[in-house]
Amino acid sequence: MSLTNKVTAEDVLRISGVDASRCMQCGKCSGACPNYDEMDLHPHQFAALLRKGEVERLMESNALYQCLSCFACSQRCPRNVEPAKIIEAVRLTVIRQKGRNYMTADRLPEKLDEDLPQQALVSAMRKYSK
Amino acid sequence: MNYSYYPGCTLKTKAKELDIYGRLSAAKLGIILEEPEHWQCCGGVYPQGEDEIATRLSSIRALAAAKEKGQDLITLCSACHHVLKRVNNDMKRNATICQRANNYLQLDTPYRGETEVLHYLELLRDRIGFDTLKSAVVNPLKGVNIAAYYGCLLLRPGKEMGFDDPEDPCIIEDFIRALGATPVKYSQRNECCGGYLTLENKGAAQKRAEAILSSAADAGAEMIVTACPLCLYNLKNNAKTKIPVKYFTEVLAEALGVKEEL
Amino acid sequence: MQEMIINRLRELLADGEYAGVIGWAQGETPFDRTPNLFNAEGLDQLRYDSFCGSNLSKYLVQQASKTEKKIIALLKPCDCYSFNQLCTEHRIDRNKVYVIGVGCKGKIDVEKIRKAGIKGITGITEDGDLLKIETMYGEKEISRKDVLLEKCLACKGKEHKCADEVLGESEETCSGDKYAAVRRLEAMTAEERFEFWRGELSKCIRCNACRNVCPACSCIKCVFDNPNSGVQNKAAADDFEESLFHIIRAYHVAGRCTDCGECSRVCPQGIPLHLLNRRIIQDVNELYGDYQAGESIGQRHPLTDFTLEDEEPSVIDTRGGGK
Amino acid sequence: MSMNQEWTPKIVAFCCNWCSYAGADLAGSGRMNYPANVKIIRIPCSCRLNPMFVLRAFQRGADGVILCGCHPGDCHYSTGNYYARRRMTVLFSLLDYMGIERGRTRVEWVSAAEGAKFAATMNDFVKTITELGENKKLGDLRCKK
Amino acid sequence: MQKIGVFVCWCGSNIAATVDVKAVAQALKNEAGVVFSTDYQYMCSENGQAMIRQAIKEHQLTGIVVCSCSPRMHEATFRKTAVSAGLNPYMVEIANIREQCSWIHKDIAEGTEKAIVLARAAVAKLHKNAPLTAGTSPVTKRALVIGGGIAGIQTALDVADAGFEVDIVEKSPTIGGRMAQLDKTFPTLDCSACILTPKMVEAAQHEKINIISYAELESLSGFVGNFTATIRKKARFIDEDKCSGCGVCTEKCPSRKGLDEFNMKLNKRGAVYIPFAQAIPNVAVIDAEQCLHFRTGKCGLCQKNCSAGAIDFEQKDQLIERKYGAIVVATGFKPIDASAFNEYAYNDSPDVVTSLEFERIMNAAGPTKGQLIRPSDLKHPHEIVVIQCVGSRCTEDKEKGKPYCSKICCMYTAKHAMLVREKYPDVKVHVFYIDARTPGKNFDEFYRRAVEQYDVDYIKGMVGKVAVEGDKLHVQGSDLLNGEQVHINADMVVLATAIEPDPTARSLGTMLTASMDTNDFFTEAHPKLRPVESPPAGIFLSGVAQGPKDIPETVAQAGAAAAKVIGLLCKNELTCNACVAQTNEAICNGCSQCEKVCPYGAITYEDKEIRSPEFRGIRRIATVNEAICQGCGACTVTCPSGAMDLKGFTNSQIMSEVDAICR
Repeated sequence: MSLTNKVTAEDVLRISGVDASRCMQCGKCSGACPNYDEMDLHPHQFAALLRKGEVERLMESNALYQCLSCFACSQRCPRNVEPAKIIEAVRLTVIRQKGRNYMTADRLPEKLDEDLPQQALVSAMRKYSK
Repeated sequence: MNYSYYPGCTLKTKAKELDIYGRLSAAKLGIILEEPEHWQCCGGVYPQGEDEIATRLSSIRALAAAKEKGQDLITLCSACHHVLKRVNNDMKRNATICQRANNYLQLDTPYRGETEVLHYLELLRDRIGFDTLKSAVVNPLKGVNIAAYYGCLLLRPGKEMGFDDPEDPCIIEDFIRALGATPVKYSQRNECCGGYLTLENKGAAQKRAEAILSSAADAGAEMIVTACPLCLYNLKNNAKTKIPVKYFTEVLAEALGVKEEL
Repeated sequence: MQEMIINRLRELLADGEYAGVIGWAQGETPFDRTPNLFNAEGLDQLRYDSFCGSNLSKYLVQQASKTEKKIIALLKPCDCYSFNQLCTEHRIDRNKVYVIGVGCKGKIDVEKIRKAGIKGITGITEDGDLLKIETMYGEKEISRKDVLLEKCLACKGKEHKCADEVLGESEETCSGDKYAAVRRLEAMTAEERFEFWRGELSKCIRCNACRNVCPACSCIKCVFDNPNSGVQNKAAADDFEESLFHIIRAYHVAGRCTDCGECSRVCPQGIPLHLLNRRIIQDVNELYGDYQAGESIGQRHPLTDFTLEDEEPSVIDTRGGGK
Repeated sequence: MSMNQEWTPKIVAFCCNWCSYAGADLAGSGRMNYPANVKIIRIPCSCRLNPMFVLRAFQRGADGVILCGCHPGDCHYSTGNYYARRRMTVLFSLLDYMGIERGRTRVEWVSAAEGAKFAATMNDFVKTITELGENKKLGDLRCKK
Repeated sequence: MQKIGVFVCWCGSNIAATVDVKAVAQALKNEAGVVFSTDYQYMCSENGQAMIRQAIKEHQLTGIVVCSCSPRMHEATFRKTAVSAGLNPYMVEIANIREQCSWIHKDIAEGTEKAIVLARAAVAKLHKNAPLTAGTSPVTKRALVIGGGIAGIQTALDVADAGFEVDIVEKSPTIGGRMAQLDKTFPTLDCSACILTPKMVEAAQHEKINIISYAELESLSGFVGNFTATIRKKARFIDEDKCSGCGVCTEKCPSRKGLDEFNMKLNKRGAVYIPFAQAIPNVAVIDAEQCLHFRTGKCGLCQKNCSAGAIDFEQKDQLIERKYGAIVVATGFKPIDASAFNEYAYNDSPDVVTSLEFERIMNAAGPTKGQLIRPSDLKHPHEIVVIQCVGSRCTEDKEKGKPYCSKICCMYTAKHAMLVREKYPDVKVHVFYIDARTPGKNFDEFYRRAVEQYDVDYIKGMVGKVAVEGDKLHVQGSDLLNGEQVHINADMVVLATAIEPDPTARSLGTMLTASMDTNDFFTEAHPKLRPVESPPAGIFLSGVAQGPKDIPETVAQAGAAAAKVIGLLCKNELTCNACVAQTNEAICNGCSQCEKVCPYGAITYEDKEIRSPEFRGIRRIATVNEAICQGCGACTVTCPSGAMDLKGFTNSQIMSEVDAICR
């Protein structure tokens, strides 16, 4: 997949409003993550790779769509780094690019069931597509 | 006492119980909830990106409408509360977001986060008081062991939500106690149920839901109450362990003697 | 009233226990009453009427220390505040003064009558709330409350805060908000305020009347007369110094000024000097809690006091008022 | 001696000996730049600042006067800065009332460890005064014109 | 008219690089009163000083201005130079053209112009200077040590051994402090009580040491050499002189609800108790909140059973006022409250304990008599997890935790792990750590021993959640080295909590006017060169009150503080500040305003006979006690008549500086 505009670490930092340099790599975020096993990259790696400028690796990560947005990582971070915001910012940079919507409306019907609340649909569309 | 009330989409459709029992109970407690004529969906997810302005606007309109009426804004759905509360914080504290949003909205007077967003539970705790609530109970739920499920959105990030101690909350337990029931504490009450993944990775959602329900069951819970429609859905449908999961407003209505069968 | 006072003073002075009485005598012009030290013989000359606006407390600073005997002072309710303040500052020995509180229903400002267009005044008689004024052009009438001294409009009450005995009745003559004039100035822009004060202070002729009458200005030697103070100047050395004089004077009496209004009353140029002091009083009350200088003896004034939670000076930037 | 004859503000900074003067020294040893218009006068404590000195400075052509002292609670003499705080509040308010630009006077608490704060404060103060322009009012409160 | 010499220092290139020193010297020649002006490479050097001395003599100078570094650096040097040439030391003024000029400006024209202005201001001030002589004040030869932990005990012993009286004020009923609560000490594993209690006894028996236990400093006035302290000795309801420490009362007491502070509240104690067996003084204390006599008016069993008749229910707090020459702050620390960290289930399970609680559990005199058992069910644990850095190294904008490293946790955690493995080889110990910080003599060897010899499982990473599941503690954390999330079902969890200054430190700091940092640690007078002194003269720092440190560091610092105290108390008198306030009696009104703002009570009033043009006769006049006045100048501004002035910083001196700067 080729990118028209290269996304830089600065873009992600700006969108997230996070200061990744504060991270001391203690791993408490990843220790707190309830969906750790489903993710290929983990919260502390988002801070670490961002520091190294390896945004592309983050953008290609499946973790973007496995994050539960539960904020446990942000809440428990002793240094106020807020990994959840980094993950969200990377996800945004991905879906803002052409053809990189993760989910489209036509894929939805197959996933629905009777009781599913609107909230699930609305949030899925907002999280995974433009 | 009159308050603005933001029900949100889900409460109009799949989570009618949360809404209706909330209104019935409020009426019983002498609280008038005024639903604004035009409100739009909050989006269900707080836009964490600092440059996301458009997705904040619907929340700001609701907040500004409450400001016009000079009222606090009451929410019921955890997700709506999370979104409105945090967007409101942005309008208070983040000058760039505030200015850019106001540029879009062109309100008569710019909105700067003046409205106070209160969750229904906060209304009960901070404005009405659990003691007053206790004295209004007509059907005490004696002997029922109820576990509170907080989930993520009400509690975190703790500094922004200001709802309760995010690691050791007690508001729903106090609420349960006020209704005459016995609260059951268990370790997973503030851990995520995985609801957002129910579409994408049902397996993960099932794993999380089961972890929560089995922990509650081990602790002796006979019922779980929650404030979040998605959590309710997930805990009900995605766990092997089965314990009744209800909206907190339903047990509230029951205790206050205003519950009608829907 | 005057008769009653003189009769009582005759009794008190009869046995020689007191060195004399500080009171008012007829001044150079018909409606001028000037401070005077009376003995028993001179009591006929004592005047007490609606023209005795001046504050006698400052005269006690010198008189009371001159003799071993006690001295009698006639003080109106407002004069008592200055008296107490001077006692607090050890400028008057309270034990050496016998204070007779004299009743006061507000004193008359003859200038105000003239300003109302009544000229050629030859006599003034009072009829309740009405003044009957004989002039060379016939008798005129004017309401008493319209011609009260400026300071009476900021009357602090009818109570004598230090009297050993009280003669006569008093009335409070306060009219509304005493900070109204201060607030009007505050509501102006900085430029307008500057122009206002420049206009007023440029009238100053450095006659020192304000300083000489002010009960708070009781220094043995004024800083403006002291070559070591760094601000000494008999006559202004440059144009800034007149205003400097008034700023420093206002600041020097800050916390000690009882708001007696004598400065403005005696100013021959009619500069509203009391508006400087009153602004400081307003500030001090707002920022540090209510305080009335001279309310009692032994008070600690706000500028010699503090709390850990006091506002920072930058509070002025954000406080209402100044624009 | 200045390179050109453009107006630059004259700033007098009164610094207490124990905290702020030391803070200014620290700014110096840390090579933290602030404009040369700022001239420091050392006083033992912020409570030594007589309002007359402030007025004198303005009278003699200063464009801004700033007082720096120990943070409240840290005064070397325990209580000096508390008195200074009240005195300057009342003085600044009076000057404001007389129509003098508010920005010309300032109080800032700078500890001996806050070299960076000292430099930042001076930079900011000079900026404020430069924006306000020349002090005409206090030097020019002409009484006979 | 003064004859002034100006000496412009290059300070090598420090000044000369951005200030044209020759131009400054030249410009100053034109100032009124300046009869000599020169420049030199290093004015503070012996040659530079010789040049000053010579110029003073040759030109009969009455005063000198040295344009050089900050007066805080070399004012004292040049004053001495002046004295050696026969000048009064206060006829020296420094123009600070280094810190406040050359170092902050880059443009040489700008720097030179400013240097000239600063020099002119110094000359202008010097014109108004007058020779001053400093008075002296006597030194009270007694020290007050606040805090009776190892820091306070060591300082007291060292000062007392030098022959000076020392009072130790300790807020709890016994001295000993935190060290008394420790089981073993790292890295030697010697028993804490075994090395501490002899010191406690030594302090108690020392004829120069007076221990005032169960007491706190109430107020302090005065200044270096002359402090007056008021100490509140709290009522312990026991006559200390009569009590023999037999402990019968503690056994008879029917109340068993009080929480044992010494054992970190892990067990209960009676309302009358002796904190621990080796307590000093070995005297009981009554906790009035728990005591049935105080709560109900009944009981009194202790009184009936005390053969010494030491129980005194009527005892009241006692105020002791005493003078001291020096004060040592040794207030120590406490572990932070772990209840804010419920992600580790500290509030949810009694089996989650802090390290100090664990210390008591491991101690033979502790609540479990040294048996490693779980507080919840008294069962032997098989798997223990230690979490390091709990509340340490958090950013300041975090709602909980401390920004600093608490320094001792890595080592005591290794100690705990080792002790457990040594005594109970069946128990698995996992330690979650971020970094193992072991910079100390034999520290890293100690830590490695825990890993290699005792097979302690060190996991690099932090715990995200401890969940109480049945009778197990489910620990979920990161293993960063293996890139996985680990799950351990532990029986006990130990939190290596951060330490923080004792809660009394902040108010004490305010009382002493000793500066503190944002974390409430006392600040040193200089971080490198005066590490055991607080900025106000006569206040010294000992132990963790100044910052986290271990026992040997604490003892070393305690000794250093003692050396400073001894150096002070050795002197018979201290030279006072020469720059004190002075009344111009001719114009003093005696109005009493200056007295109100004097922080030292240095001003009194007398009736004096005055003969001046304005007044003849007897008048009330302010008088300044020069030994007490510290020269702040608060009085001078309050004085309405300007009668009060401050020597060395007179109104006219400061005004002259203002004029020169604004010229």
